[in-house]
Amino acid sequence: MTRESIDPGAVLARVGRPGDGAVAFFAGVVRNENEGRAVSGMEYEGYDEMAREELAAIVAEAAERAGGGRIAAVHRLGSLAVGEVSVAIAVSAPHRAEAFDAARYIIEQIKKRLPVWKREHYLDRDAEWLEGHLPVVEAERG
Amino acid sequence: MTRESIDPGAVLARVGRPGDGAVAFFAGVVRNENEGRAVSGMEYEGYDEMAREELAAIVAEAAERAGGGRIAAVHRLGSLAVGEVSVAIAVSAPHRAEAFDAARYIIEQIKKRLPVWKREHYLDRDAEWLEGHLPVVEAERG
Amino acid sequence: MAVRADRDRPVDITVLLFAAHRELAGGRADTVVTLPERATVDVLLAELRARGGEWASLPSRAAVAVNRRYASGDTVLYEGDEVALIPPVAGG
Amino acid sequence: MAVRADRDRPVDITVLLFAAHRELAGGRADTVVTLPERATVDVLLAELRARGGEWASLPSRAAVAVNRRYASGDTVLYEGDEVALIPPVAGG
Repeated sequence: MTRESIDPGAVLARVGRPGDGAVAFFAGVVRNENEGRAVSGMEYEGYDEMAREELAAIVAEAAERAGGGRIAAVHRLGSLAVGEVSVAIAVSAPHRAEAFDAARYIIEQIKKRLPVWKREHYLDRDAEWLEGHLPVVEAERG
Repeated sequence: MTRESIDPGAVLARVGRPGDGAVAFFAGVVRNENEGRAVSGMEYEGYDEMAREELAAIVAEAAERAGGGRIAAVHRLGSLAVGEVSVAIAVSAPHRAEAFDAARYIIEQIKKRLPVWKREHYLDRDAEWLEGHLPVVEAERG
Repeated sequence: MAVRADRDRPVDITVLLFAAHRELAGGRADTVVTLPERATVDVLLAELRARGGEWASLPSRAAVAVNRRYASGDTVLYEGDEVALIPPVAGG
Repeated sequence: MAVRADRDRPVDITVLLFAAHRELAGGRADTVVTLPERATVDVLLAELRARGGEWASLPSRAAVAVNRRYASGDTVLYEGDEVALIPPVAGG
């Protein structure tokens, strides 16, 4: 979790080992429109301490899926302009299926579980909290 | 198709539009081992002119799948050391499913169709052409 | 018997609020709820809902984290627990 | 009739060879095959296979590109076509 601008190249550079033949990467970027409305920016609010722990848990789960691959995942908080990176995930693994699968797993879990909320700001000066996902509480975690 | 070293950050920087909320990226990297043998490097040979055309065709097919996303794809030829990038693919698209799907499509099609061959060099000084995929000739392309 | 006396004491639970929930509370990032000893997350949610107005809509749209982990409704709350209402999340 | 005479002429097809196939040909990147007019890709492959030795194993493991596009066995070859044997590919 960071309030600094995310550099995708730097996130990519954090993965890769001599035995890894594949690197998969995903970045989320603030779009200039959503459902037909012109967007001027996005404000990310997070429950920082919990988000940090939850992101670490998601990464650990993904590492298991990636056969011990190396993983870097960063999520931005604060006010972002259109085109800025909100989340960046890099995974290196021996083979491509594992790398893609782990990167995809992390972004899907982030969207399901990470305690982060976003308020979209529109060019007409209106703003709205975006509809999100209600986290599912698993029995063994309660 | 290039004989120069591939910089993943530069490939990433070639995609992204104001309406794209997702960037997916894949890189293939020369591993230090394969099926238990210590690898010293990989030699990529290509049918340059055809590979260039075939890669452009694959990218065009992927662009259709990505809903008009922006795509960059580069494949290396020549002698690569362990850790060097052999292929890099970046896709930006409005949403993540399209971006992941297009990136995955490109690498799978590259492995099926791109007229490129690789000869693995081993630490014991032996070398071998790697087993590949026989391209399937579709009726309408014959 | 000091132990028995402690067990009957109500506990003050500070609830962290985020995003739309924070705005429900007039922009405040936390609110204190006094609960009976050994009250559960469900009891806490009922207390908040009992405040009426916009609060009434809370429980059906909120998950809860206790000490930074998602917790089910029957989780018992103790003095000092960090309880957070988690509105539907929208990261990424 | 000049046209009829041309139609009976054999064509020389230059075949590009890559990777393991190139090594079959002693490291040469191409080989010339003389074919009857309107011969197909399958006829070309049969001609190569008829060279014997390692060449005999070629057709079962090679795709063919004509003018830089994958082509089926019944594609007719013309003078000036760029024909390439494509061993199983291994890019990426």
